[in-house]
Amino acid sequence: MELDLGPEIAQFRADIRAWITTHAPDGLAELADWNTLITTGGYGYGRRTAATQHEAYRQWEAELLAARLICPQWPEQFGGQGMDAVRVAVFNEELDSAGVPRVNRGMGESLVGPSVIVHGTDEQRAAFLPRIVSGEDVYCQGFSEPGTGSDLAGLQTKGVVDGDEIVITGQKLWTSGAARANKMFVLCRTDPDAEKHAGISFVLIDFTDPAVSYQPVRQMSGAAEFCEDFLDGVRAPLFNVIGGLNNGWRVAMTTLGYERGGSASTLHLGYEREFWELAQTARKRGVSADPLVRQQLAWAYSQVQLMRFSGLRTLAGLAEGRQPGPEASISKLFWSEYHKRLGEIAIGIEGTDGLIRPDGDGYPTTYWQNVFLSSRAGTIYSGTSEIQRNIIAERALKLPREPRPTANGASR
Amino acid sequence: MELDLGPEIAQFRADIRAWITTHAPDGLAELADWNTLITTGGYGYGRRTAATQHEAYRQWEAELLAARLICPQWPEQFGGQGMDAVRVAVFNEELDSAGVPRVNRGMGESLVGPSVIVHGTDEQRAAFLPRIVSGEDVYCQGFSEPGTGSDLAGLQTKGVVDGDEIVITGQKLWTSGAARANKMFVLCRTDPDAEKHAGISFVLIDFTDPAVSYQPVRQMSGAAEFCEDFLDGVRAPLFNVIGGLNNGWRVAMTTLGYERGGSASTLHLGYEREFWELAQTARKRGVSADPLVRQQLAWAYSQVQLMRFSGLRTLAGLAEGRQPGPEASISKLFWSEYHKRLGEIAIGIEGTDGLIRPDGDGYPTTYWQNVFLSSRAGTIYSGTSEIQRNIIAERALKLPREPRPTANGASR
Amino acid sequence: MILGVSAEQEELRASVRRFLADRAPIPVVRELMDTTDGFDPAVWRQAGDQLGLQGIAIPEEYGGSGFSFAEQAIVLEELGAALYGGPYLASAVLAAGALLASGDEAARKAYLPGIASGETIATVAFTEEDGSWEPDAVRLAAAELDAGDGWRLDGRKSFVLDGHTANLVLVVARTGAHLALFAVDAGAPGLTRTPLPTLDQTRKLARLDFESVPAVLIGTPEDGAAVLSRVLDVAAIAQGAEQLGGAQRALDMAVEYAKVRYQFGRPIGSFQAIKHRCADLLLEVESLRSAVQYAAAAVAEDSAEVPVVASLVKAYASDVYFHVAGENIQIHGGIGFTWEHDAHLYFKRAKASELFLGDASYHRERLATRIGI
Amino acid sequence: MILGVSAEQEELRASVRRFLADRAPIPVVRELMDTTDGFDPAVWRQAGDQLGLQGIAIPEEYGGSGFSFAEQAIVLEELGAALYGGPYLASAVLAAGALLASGDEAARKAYLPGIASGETIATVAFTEEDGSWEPDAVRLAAAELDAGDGWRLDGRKSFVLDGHTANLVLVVARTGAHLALFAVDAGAPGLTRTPLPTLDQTRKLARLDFESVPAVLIGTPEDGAAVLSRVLDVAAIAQGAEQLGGAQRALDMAVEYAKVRYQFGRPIGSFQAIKHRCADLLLEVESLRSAVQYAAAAVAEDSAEVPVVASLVKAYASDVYFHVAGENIQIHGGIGFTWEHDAHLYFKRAKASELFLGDASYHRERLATRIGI
Repeated sequence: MELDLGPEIAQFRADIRAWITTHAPDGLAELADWNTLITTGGYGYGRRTAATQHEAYRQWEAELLAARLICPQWPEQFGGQGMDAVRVAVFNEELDSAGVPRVNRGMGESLVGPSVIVHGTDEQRAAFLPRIVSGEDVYCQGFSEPGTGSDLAGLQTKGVVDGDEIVITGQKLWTSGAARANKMFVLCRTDPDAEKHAGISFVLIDFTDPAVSYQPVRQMSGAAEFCEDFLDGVRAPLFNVIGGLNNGWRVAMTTLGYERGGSASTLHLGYEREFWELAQTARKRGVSADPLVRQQLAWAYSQVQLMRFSGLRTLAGLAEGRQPGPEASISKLFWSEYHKRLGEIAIGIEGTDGLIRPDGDGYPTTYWQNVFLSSRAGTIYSGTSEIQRNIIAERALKLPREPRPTANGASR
Repeated sequence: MELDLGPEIAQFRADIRAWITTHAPDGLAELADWNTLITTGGYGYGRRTAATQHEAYRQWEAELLAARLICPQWPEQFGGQGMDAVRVAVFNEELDSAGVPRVNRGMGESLVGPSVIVHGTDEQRAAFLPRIVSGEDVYCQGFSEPGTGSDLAGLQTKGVVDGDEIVITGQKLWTSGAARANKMFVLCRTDPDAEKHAGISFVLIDFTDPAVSYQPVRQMSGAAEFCEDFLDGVRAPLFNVIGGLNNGWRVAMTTLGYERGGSASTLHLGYEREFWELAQTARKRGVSADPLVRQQLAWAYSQVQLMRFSGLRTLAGLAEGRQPGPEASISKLFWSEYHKRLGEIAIGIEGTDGLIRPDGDGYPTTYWQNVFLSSRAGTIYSGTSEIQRNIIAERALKLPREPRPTANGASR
Repeated sequence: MILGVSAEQEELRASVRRFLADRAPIPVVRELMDTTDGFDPAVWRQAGDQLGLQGIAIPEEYGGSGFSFAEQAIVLEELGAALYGGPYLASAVLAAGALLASGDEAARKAYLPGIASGETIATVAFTEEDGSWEPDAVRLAAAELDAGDGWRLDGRKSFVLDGHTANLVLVVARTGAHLALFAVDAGAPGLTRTPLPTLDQTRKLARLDFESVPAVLIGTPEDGAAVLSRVLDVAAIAQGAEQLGGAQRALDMAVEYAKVRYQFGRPIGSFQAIKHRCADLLLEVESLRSAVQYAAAAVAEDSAEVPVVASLVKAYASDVYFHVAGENIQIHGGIGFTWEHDAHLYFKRAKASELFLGDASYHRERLATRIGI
Repeated sequence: MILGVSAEQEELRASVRRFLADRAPIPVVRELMDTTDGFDPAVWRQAGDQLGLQGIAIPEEYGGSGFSFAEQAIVLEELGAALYGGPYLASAVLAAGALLASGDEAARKAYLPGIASGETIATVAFTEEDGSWEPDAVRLAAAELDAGDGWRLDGRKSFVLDGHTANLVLVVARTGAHLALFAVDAGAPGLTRTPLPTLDQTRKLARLDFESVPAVLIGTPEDGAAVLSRVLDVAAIAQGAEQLGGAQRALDMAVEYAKVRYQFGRPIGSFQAIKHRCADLLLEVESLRSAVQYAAAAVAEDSAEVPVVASLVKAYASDVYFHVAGENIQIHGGIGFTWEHDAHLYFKRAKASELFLGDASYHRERLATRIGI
């Protein structure tokens, strides 16, 4: 059943569908399975990346750019069209059903842009935003460090003001897309004497600077999607500090309200395709009549549908003007725990065959082996399941926070 | 396989087996299924209690008493025979295989006796211990209160010294066996200004005193095994304070080292009988070929056997002179969580029939309905599963304690 | 599909909740659960007269108010939250649904107005002594007398929801190789009704014995299986809505208690052992809410997805409600397992709701079949 | 039955642990796991010469040291804890066990002394391409040549533990309606051995293709199924001992890290989310330890309980090890899922151990059958 979001949205859907039909280059949909789930660790990542080098993709990018359909949720004056979450969701749904990709600008679009829009000066907006929309600047994130995990505010990277420059020294970790980035947005400690969350600044740096080096961190799945980065006295003009010195924590916590929820109704799509693949695997292995396997498959199907139902409900709420609440944390907890369990089910369905990997150098894996291995990271990165449960309990249920450790308490 | 505990124990086993054969009255074993599991809430409790009124039982009690086989783990000078845990276990095993009951003195035997032996004066030992062994004094426990749960030390019952007496006022909860008891061992706060764990005293009171009243607390299973008790200025001589005023916490925490573990190797017996009953129920209901039910039954059987294996290992360790570590908490967590899950499996096997109770006044239940309902209490009383996990983590794994809340912390 | 919650629906929810808080609060539920009938006829009538609850999803032409199942799901959610013990699911969902699903216009006209007003209490009798929820398991026999003399039923039904208080029983019976639906008057000769003591005392069941009981055929002698299949799917979703309501209430109880119960100088809800569990429960209840809303919309639109979402919802709702109700007891500690505390009422309802209409694994197996695995 | 741990056994455990820490620590395991053979022959020889590990449970008359399976279980536990990649399970458990279980005195005398010293590396090949662990699934055919000329094998084996590094392969093959065990020299004509890339790189598997390969019959042409059944039960318990060792080590890692890793000003082990999980894991590992000790004693005494405890242990050990290894990653957070950290090596071994010899639900089903349900 398709969600009825009222006549205006129905018209928008019809328009965007027509636009896609008219403008999507021939052959683009066939270049790659654009909307399959790419699990962290990047199984299938190479093939899709190759497809983005194709002429049809470049042409599509140009069409989208001309129609302000890149960063479409950004306000018009910054290159977007101020699309609300419901329209973003419909846009995503229509791209998916046409089998063509959404061209997005990664963290530049989802994190840097909103931070600059909300906290930047007009000069900063003019300097940084257009280059994100155009694709000139590709950002990677410099938040996590070896010593910080769930406790991001414990970061140690130093930022020292030197004249009209800031000099940044420290080590960052879990940077994805480092190889494709020419910029990094960094959190650094600019006031070591301030309380933990104060004294942090949000700075945009040149990731091609010689004082920057990075190396891949290999994951248990064999892939190396993340990097660790060494910032050895990287200099940036003070102009690149967003939101003012020592105000970085607030800046980092920014997301634009109207952006949230735009992917709610398309999140399940990749999982749904994957589910049917698994059902097919079970049939091929002759275990689809096994009552235990059937229970597992029915469970997995239910979870995927629950994601769909929840996404539609979120979307319906957005259409009625409700702001999303703890859905983001619930959704993260849901899909990451689901996918971890799905990996276990899948490797069980592979059975004895799951013991054997494909031939090849390095550590190549089958699709299901990769899901099994890489999904373990899903409950850790972007806020562990434990952190999500804290957020859900404290923000949605208003349960009390942990007491702070006392100076002479057990935490010593 | 029978555990080989060396020639001395083998001889002890042969002796005790012969003694039981000679002394157990005819017909005793047939009076009741003495060693079935009686779940809290007392399903089958009435029948067994009735059997203890029988002449054969009284005769058996007298035989055991004469042979110092009541409280046999107590030192000789206090009426026992200083039996070590291995011998206690063998004694329990042999009673079980003969189908006759161990006559025990409940909390008088397991808690009051050890406390008096360790912390009492010679005069107190002489006054209180023989009456426990003989059965003259039957104790119930006055520890928990409505405001205390896991946090026992938060108790509020007051004990005020008045000349050579102590006057106790307060409310106690979760007292089992109140109707059979003529004495209660009470924890009360005798120094309200002291730190929480200090200022508590351990007092033996007359439970038939007119200042004592109690009423049953009905459980969700329909049974009323516990009582709440009102102590309205109960007086006891200061002689009845064990271990000295304000030293009650230490006294309450006492158990005699050599007593622990004596039930390790017999704990599983009731669960094992119950398991086979459930297997029989599954067969009768025609679901024993259902692969899902078979998985559940195999799981349940495994859990019961794991209790057996763990008990034997504990016993072997005791025989080699090792002191038990966190086994008590692990065992409590294990059997209570097992039984809760077993209740769910059983009610699932009853299926639609599980919706219907037997006819009768009150809230009579089938055996499996009772397991299903009453087992929910098992993970709460005698230390919740959460408390057991704390104990296991802190004592066995040496994981750090929670920080104490600060005065201005989140606990306000 | 319309998934949002309209202002009108919010008002409906609020008024049902007020009504139940006023006329059927938990102390009343406790009183009534010890009775054989399990409900107060005066309150039942008021629910019909003042709020029109029984007829909410019955078309206006049959005396109802013609709202959709989306509205009825809201009513069911509130009834589930309040543990209301009256024959709503039996009459307004099962029986009304069977009549609507049947092609028998005469029967609809004859029975639906009474059901819609609440004057008629109806139920559907399909399960028999073996407790199976499969249509194939129906053995109760219907025999046609000489032309025009109607039908007679012989056999036994069990686990019939409110079977002893209904005044109209719709019976699924075997007409040779086929199943058919029959209307039986509660006072019909040869019908013996025995109330059964239930695990969940707020939900009443009965055994019905039929000895040559006169019955009126509804629809055709062959279409009982199709009607039953539709009715069971809708009933599964309706029960899912009730389960959602109960689960939400049980979670609210647990969270509330976790905030006010202090142990070791802290509210127990500040301990992660409690806190993280509550977060997991919220995730489940919220997911269930999304599923019930979707499923109710699917019923309202008569979508082809109904059979799939029915089994999905029944399985998930059963797991979630039982999980929440069990954790609610554990979080409450000692008082949580007493008779006096309400936690056990939700716990028993959760298990009874799971066992009724087939448990979670039964519905997962059906779901696998229905999605073609 | 003797269940206690003797001083002699403690000494054995300590010396094996020292040996592995010295000669096969994790950095060496990582080096070797990237090789095709997966082990260092020099260390393997030392294990035989200095510690007599390969022959520990082989009777003295066949060149072993004549200890019992209780001692071998301790060795296996330490090997599992160290993720040792050599062919110990294949040679000293599977192959030695098959020879001991066979009634063939000549074969025992011929092969066991070499296995006991470590000079011979043997394995048992029984699983085929379908990955089934059921004797019935064996298709590889054995044909007898003219009298006295011996047997020839044709077919394929897969998932053969250390099948490409063994110099003696004991093959389960079909002799018409029955199964029999055959000895095949690794260099025999017609035998092609293909190492397979494994999910768990510390445990090597191979595919073996037989094209008219000359083979020597062990025992009779009919007793292969009985021998195989015994061997698989003992192997399940042996693997359970390895799994115990791995689970204990993974738990130790998690607990150690939880004590030293600070977040939010506290060691993460002081948060109940971590702490209670560790407590549950300890309960499981301790229970598994009890089960493995009991099962090892049962093998040592040739108890009739072996088939039951074998499936019980394999199912439980599989669940426990995987649970611990997974939580170990989660507790370590980000570094836990990197290649550089050792957590994934245990995680992969845990899953590989579960899948090898049949997974947990397979063994629970067997257990149900074996206890008569």
